[in-house]
Amino acid sequence: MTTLQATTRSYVAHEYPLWRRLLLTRETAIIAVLVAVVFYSIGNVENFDGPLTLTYLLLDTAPILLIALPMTLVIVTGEIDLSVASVVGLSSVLLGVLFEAGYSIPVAALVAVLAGVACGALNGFLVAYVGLPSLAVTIGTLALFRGVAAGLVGTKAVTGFDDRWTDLATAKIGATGVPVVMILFVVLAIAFAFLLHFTSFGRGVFDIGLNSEAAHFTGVPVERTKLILFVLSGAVSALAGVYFTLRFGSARGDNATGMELQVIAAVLLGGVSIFGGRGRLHGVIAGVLLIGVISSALRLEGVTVNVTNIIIGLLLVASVMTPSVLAALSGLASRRNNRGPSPSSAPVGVGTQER
Amino acid sequence: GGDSESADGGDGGSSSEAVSITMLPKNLGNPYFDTSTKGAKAAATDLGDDLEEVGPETASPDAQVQYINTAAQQGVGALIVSANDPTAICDALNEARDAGTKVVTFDSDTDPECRDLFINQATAEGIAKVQLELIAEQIGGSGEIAILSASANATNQNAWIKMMESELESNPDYADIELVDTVYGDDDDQKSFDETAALLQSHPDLKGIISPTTVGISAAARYLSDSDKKGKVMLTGLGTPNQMREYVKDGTVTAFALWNPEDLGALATYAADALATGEINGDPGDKFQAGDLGEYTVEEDNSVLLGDPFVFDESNIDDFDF
Amino acid sequence: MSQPTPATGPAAALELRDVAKAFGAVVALRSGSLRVEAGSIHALVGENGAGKSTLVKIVAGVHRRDAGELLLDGRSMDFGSTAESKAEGIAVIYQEPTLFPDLSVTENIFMGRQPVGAGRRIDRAAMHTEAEQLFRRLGVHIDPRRPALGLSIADQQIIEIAKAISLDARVLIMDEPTAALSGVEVERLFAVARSLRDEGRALVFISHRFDEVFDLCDTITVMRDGSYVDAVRTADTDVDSIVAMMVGREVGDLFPKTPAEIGETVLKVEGLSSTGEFHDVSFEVRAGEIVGLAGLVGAGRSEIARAVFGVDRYDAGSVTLAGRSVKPHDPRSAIRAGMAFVPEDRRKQGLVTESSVARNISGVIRGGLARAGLLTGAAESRSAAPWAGRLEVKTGALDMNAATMSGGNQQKVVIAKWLATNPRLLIIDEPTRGIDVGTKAEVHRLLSELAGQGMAILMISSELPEVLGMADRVLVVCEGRITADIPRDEATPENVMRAATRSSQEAAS
Amino acid sequence: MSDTSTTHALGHDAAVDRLVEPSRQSPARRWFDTVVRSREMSILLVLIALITVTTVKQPNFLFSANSWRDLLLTPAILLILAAGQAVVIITRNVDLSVGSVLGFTAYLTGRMFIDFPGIPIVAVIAIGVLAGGLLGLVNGMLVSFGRVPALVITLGTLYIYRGIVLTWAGSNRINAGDLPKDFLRLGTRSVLGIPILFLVAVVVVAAVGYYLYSHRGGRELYAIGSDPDAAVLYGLRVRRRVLSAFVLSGALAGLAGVLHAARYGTVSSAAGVNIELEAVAAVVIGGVAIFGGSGTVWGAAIGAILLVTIDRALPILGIPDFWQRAVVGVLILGAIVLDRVLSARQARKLIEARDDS
Ligand SMILES: Nc1ncnc2c1ncn2[C@@H]1O[C@H](COP(=O)(O)OP(=O)(O)OP(=O)(O)O)[C@@H](O)[C@H]1O
Ligand SMILES: Nc1ncnc2c1ncn2[C@@H]1O[C@H](COP(=O)(O)OP(=O)(O)OP(=O)(O)O)[C@@H](O)[C@H]1O
Ligand SMILES: [Mg+2]
Ligand SMILES: [Mg+2]
Repeated sequence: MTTLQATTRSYVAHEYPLWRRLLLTRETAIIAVLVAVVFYSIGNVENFDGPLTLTYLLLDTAPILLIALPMTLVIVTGEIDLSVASVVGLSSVLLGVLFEAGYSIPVAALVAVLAGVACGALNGFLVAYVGLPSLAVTIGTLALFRGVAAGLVGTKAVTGFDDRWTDLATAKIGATGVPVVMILFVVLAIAFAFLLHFTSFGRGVFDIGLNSEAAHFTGVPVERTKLILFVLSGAVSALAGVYFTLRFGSARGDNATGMELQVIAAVLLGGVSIFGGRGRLHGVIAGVLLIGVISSALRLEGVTVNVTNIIIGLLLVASVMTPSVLAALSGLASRRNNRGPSPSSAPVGVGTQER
Repeated sequence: GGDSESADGGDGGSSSEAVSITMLPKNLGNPYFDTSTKGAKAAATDLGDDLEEVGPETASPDAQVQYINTAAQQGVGALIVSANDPTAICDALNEARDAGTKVVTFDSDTDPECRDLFINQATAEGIAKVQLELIAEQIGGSGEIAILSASANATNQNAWIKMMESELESNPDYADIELVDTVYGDDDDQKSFDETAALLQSHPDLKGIISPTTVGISAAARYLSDSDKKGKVMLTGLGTPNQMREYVKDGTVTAFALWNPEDLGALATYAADALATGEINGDPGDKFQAGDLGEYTVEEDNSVLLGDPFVFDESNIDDFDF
Repeated sequence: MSQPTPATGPAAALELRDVAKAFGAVVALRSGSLRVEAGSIHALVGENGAGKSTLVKIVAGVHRRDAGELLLDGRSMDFGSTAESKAEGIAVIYQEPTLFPDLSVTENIFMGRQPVGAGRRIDRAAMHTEAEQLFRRLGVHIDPRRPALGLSIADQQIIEIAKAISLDARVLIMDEPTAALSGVEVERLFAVARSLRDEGRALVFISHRFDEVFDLCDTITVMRDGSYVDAVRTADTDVDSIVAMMVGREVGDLFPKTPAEIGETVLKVEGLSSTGEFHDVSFEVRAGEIVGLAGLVGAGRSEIARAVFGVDRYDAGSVTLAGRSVKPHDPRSAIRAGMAFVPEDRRKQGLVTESSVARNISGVIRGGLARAGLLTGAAESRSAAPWAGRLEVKTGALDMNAATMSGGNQQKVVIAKWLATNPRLLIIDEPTRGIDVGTKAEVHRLLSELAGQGMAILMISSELPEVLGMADRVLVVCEGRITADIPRDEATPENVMRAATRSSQEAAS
Repeated sequence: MSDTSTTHALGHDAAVDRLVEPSRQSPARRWFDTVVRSREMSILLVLIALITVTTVKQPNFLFSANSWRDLLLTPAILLILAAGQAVVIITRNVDLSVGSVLGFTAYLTGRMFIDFPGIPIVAVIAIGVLAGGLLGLVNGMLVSFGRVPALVITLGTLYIYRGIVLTWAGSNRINAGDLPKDFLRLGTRSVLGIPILFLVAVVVVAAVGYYLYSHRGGRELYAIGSDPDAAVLYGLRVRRRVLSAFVLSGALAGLAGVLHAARYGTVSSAAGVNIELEAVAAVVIGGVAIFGGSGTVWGAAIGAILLVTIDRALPILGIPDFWQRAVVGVLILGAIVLDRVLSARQARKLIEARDDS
C-alpha cells in the first residue's frame, strides 16, 4: 500500500561489506600487479634497487601522470582526447619562442598554459556544442596543434633556458629522490580525485558516461561538462608541456610525439572503461606507474624499446579484453544449458559515442 | 697486428679490469651508426672491454635521455653518445658523470661542459671544404646548388652548412655558385627522398645538390638515378660506399666524401677506455693509443680529431665495404 | 500462474511452449505459449509489458530463451541469430522500426537479397521496380529512391511491412504494426494480411486496438505478466472478457481516481511549435488536476512533453510555470521552477541503470547534499532511503544497480527521484508502460494522491483505459496538433479515438 | 512512370523534391545530381584548384616529366591505405594499425628478396598481401568477438605490430642494393606516362569501389555502419562482415607495404610510422562519415591525393612544409564540420517535407 507518509521499510546502504567493496575491484588488482612487478624488479633486475631509479621513473612518467588525470575524466564521459601530446608539443614550442623573444619563463609558461586552455576549448566546443565525434575532432586537432608547433620552430630547437628553471624541473625534494614536480602532481591528483569522486559535477561525469540521455533528462549540463573537461585536458597537457620543456631544456616541435597513446593505454590499463562511466583515479595512477616501472626495468635489462612497446600494447589489449573475455566465458558456460545473452550483437564502433 | 697495440692500449694499468661501455647513437636502424658501432665493438674486444649498443627508434633527445639515465643507473664505466640535441641531454649526461661515468661524444657534439671528450670525425672546415670542392668541380664552377641536410638542429650539420655558406661568400672560386635552398630530410630515408623531388621541382635550374648526411645522399641518389635529371643535376656529400656503390657505377654520382665511421667508432671506444681507466682525463695534450689507428692527442676544447675526410669515386669505391 | 498450454493437435506452423526470458532481475517472460496454424491470423494481446515483444524477439532469434520450447511445423528450433530464423522463413515487423537511415528505401527493403544480374552485380533498376510494385500493392506512395532518413514513423512502419512481405515468409509476425497508422493505411495492411493468410501463411498480429483484433484475427492468445493466460477463437469471445483476462481483475479498481479540488493554473503552454514534431500547441494544467494527453503512437505527445520540460528545443512558443517563464531547452531552469518529468523510456531516459538506486534517487537533488562542496555516498544514501521507503521500492541494498530491478521497481525509482525534488508539476509519460498490474494500481493510487495534495499532473498514455480512468481532462494529440480537449465526464473511447485519427482520416477521405 | 514526368508538385522546392522524390527527376537529371552535387566532386574541385594555383606559381609543378610522374606516384601508397581504411570506417570502425602493418610487410618484402634470392616478385607480393591480411584478421577477430571498440584494439595492435617489426629488423635495414632491379622498377617505371604504382592503386580503388557500390556484401557494410543494431535485427552477418572489412584493410596495408619497398628501395624499421593518421584523414576529408554508413572509396581516394599534393605544393607556395600537418588538421576539422552541416540541412529538409506533405 503506497502512501506518502513515511513508512516502516528501511534499507541497508551497501550490498557488500566495506572490505569487499575495497578489495575486489579492478583498481586493487592493478595496484597488486604494480607492487608485484616492483618487488620482482627489485629482486631480479640489476641496479633497479639503485637510488636513481625512483627519481628517473618519476621524472619520466610525470607528464603522463599529469595528463592522465584529465584524460580519465574525459574517457569516463565516453569521449576521448587524442590531441594531448600535440598540445604538449605546442606549449613547449610557445614556451621556447616566447623565451627567445625575451619573456621571462613564468610569463611564457602562463601564455603556454592559456594556449592549452584555448586548444581544449576548441576540442570541447566542437565535441560538446557542434556534436562532432571526439575521435575525429581530436585526430584533426592532433594534426593541427602539432602542425602549428612544427610550423613555429621548424625542426630546430630552442634551448638555453636559464638554469634556475631547468634545475627546478629536475630538482629533488631534499634527500628523497622524489622530484619536485611530484608536488604539483599530488596537488592536481587530489584536486581531480575530489572533483571526480566527491562532487555533484563528478557524479554528472559518470552519469554522462553511463547514459548521457538520462543525464540530460535529469538536468546534468552535458555540453558544459564536456567542454570543461576538454579545457582541463588542454590546460594540464600544456602544463605538462612546460615541465617537459624545462626538464630537457629544449623546446622542439616534435616533443612528446605519440605520448597520447601511452596516456590512453595507461588510463585504460588503470581500469577506466572506454565505453565511459567506469573508472577510479587511483587505478589510473597505478596504471601509469605500472607502465613506467615495466619500461624502466626492461631498459635496465637492456631490452630494446620495441619489446617494451609490444608489452604495453599487449597490456592495453588484454586490459580492455578481460571483461568481454570473462563475459564470453560465462556466456559459453551458460550457452550449454541454453541460456546466455543476445546471441549475435554488433561490434561496438569507433569510440563510444552515439550519433 | 692488433695485439701489440692492444698491449699498448692496455698499459696505464687498465689491462686489469674490463670497462663496461654503453654506445648510444642518435637512433637505431641507421647504417652510418651501425658501421661506427661495428668499429666500436671491434675496439672493445681488442681492449677486452664489454660494449653494449642501445638507442631510441627515432632521433629525439628525450628518448635519448632515458638511455643516458639508464646508463647512469647501471653505473657503466663510459658512455659514448652522438647527441640528438646539444643542450637537451646535458643535464642527464652530467648526472651520469656525477655517478662516475665517463662521457665521450662522437659524430655530433654536446655543449663542451657536459662531456669529457669529443671525437671529431673531421673539422667543420675540412668537411665543408671537400664538399664544396667536389660540387664546384662537378658543376663546372657555376650554377644553383642546394643542400639536403638531416634535421635542422643537428649540431654538426649546421656547423658544416655555416662553413659552406661563409666559404661560398668569401672564396672567389665560388663566385658564380649560388646556394638557393636548404631542405631537411630528418635523416629519414623517405622524407629525404620526397624532399629531393620537391627540391628539383621548386628549382628547375638546379645544378647540384650537397647532402652532408649518409641517409640523405643515398635517398637523393636513388631519386636522381631514375629521374630525367640523372647526370644533369650533380650530387655529392657524405655517404657510405655500400649505399652509394650502385649510383657511382651508374653515373648518378661521380664522387662523394666521408671519413671512415668504423674508425670513428673505434677511436671513440679507445678514448672512452682510456678515460675510464684513468689513463687520460681528457685534458688538452693528453695522448693515448687507439689500436692500429695509432696515437692520438687531445686538442683544445677537449676534442680529438680523426683525420681528413676521404673522397670515394669510381676508381676506389670497390676497395671499401661499409 | 501459467495455465496448461493450448491443445496440441497436428503440428502448428509456429508453436511456443512455456518459453521464459529474464533480463537480469527483470523477468520479461515467465511462461509464454503460443500456437499458430498455417493459413490463419493469430492475435497476441496483453497489457504493456506483458512480454509480447520479448516473445516475438525470441521467435526471431534476437534473444535466446532461458527455458521452454520453440517448434516450427513440429520441428524443435533454437535460433542463434535473426539470420537463422529468417532462413527458416520467419519474417518479423518489430515494434520499433529498424531502418538504415543512410540507405535508400529500396535498399532498406532488399538489403542482403538484392536482385543480382551478371557477375552477381546488383540490378538496381529491377530492385526499384520491385519496390514500386510492393508499394502499389500496399497502395502507398513512397519514392523508392529516397533515403530512409526522415520518414515519418507511419512511413517507417510501412517500409517494415513491405520488407516483411517481400520476404514471402511462411510465418509473418507483426508487433503493433498499426500503432502509428491511419485508418486507410490500416485497411490496406489488413487486405494484404488476409491475402497472405489465404496463401496459407501463418500470421501473428500484436495490437492494443481491439476493434482491429476482432476485425482481422481468427484466434486470440492473451498474455499477462509474462505468462500465457488463454487462447480463444475470436468468434467465441468479446472485448470485455479479453480485457478481463488481460488485466486479471475488474478494470474499475485499477484506476482509483479520487476527485481533488482544482486550484489555480500551474503550467501554461502557449503556441509551442517544433518543426517536424508538433505545431501551435497551447494548454494549461492546474493545481490538483490530472490532464491526460492521448493520441496514436507517433502523434508527438512525448515530443510536446520533452519540449515543455526543456530537454528538446522548440522553434516557437512559451512555457510558464506558476507565473515564472521557463527557459527553452534548459531542463535545469524547468527543475528550478518546480517541474518534474518521468519520461517515456525508463531504461534510456529515466534512469542511469548502471548506477546505484541511491544515486538515481538523489540524482536531481544531489547538488544540495554536498557539505562544504564534499558529496559523499553516505549523504546520497541518507537522502535516498526515505523516498525509496515511501514508494516501497523493492531492492536489497541502496547501492545495487537499478538495472537489476524489475520494470515496476525501476519506475518507482524514477518517480521517487522526481518526488524528492518536491515539484509543483509532474509530467509523466506512459506512467505504467511495461510494469506489472499490482504496481500499476500503486502508481495510479500515488498519482491521484499527489493530485489530492495539490500537485498538477500531466499524464501521457497510449492506454485509453488509463487516460479515461485517471484524467480530469483529456487532451487529444493528432499529428502534432491538439485536436480535442475533453472533460472527464464527456470522455469516451469513441470520441477520443475519433479526435486521435481525425486529420489523417480527413486526409484520406 | 518515374522518368516521364519532371513536373513538381506545387509548393515543393526543387531541393526538397530531389531528396524526397528523386524518381520524379529524369534519370539523366538524377545522375547529374548524384555526381555533381556529391561530396567527392567538391573535394575534386579543391584538388584541381590547388594544382592550378601551384602550377601557375611554378609551371613545372605539372609540366615536367618528373613532376607529372611524382604527382601520381607520391599518393599511390596512401591511396591504397585509404581504400582499406574507408571500408573499415564505413562499417563504423577504424583501423589505426595500418601504418605498422605497412612497416611489417615492407620489411618482410626486403627479407624475402635477401633470404630467398631469385624468388619471383609475384610470390613476394602475394606473401606481403597475405601477411597483411593475417594481421588484419587478428584485428577483426579482437574487434568483432572481443566487443571492444576498434579504436582501442587497433591502438594496441599498432604498438604490437610495430614492436614486432622493430625487434625483427633491429637496426639493420633493407637497402636498394638488396632488392632486384625489376622490383625497384615497379616503384618508379611508368607505362604510357602513368606510373605503375598509380595504376595498381587505381585498380585497387576501382575494385573496392565497385564492390561497395554494386555487390550485396558491399551494401551490407554500409547498412552495418548506418545502424549496427538494426543490422543485427535485420539478420545481417555483422561480425563476419566487420571481420572481413578488417582483413581487407590489413591486406591492402600489406600490399602498400610491398609497394613502399619498391618505391623507396630502402626499408627501415620505421617505415610507415604515423601514416595511419594520414589514412584516416584522407578518408574523412574524402567525405566518409567517421560514424559510418555513408561515403565512397572514390572520395577517400581523392582525399588521399589532396593530402599528398598539399604536402608537395606547400613549399612551392612559399609555406614551409613544417606547416603541412597544420593544414591537414584544418582540412580534417573542416571536412567533419562540413559533413555535419550538410547532413543537418538534409535532415531538416526531409522533416519539413514530412510536415507539409
Ligand atoms: N532488453 C531488456 N532489458 C531489460 N528488460 C526488458 C528488456 N526488454 C523488455 N524488458 C522488460 O520486459 C517486460 C516485457 O517487455 P515487452 O516489450 O515484451 O512487453 P510488451 O508486451 O511488448 O509491451 P508493449 O505492449 O508496451 O510493447 C517489460 O517489463 C520490459 O521492461
Ligand atoms: N524515427 C523517427 N523519424 C522521424 N520522425 C519521428 C521519429 N520518431 C518520432 N518521430 C516524430 O516524433 C513524433 C513521435 O514521437 P513519439 O512516438 O514519442 O510520439 P508519442 O505521441 O509520444 O507516441 P508514443 O509516446 O506513444 O511513442 C511524431 O511527430 C513523429 O513524426
Ligand atoms: Mg511490445
Ligand atoms: Mg511517447
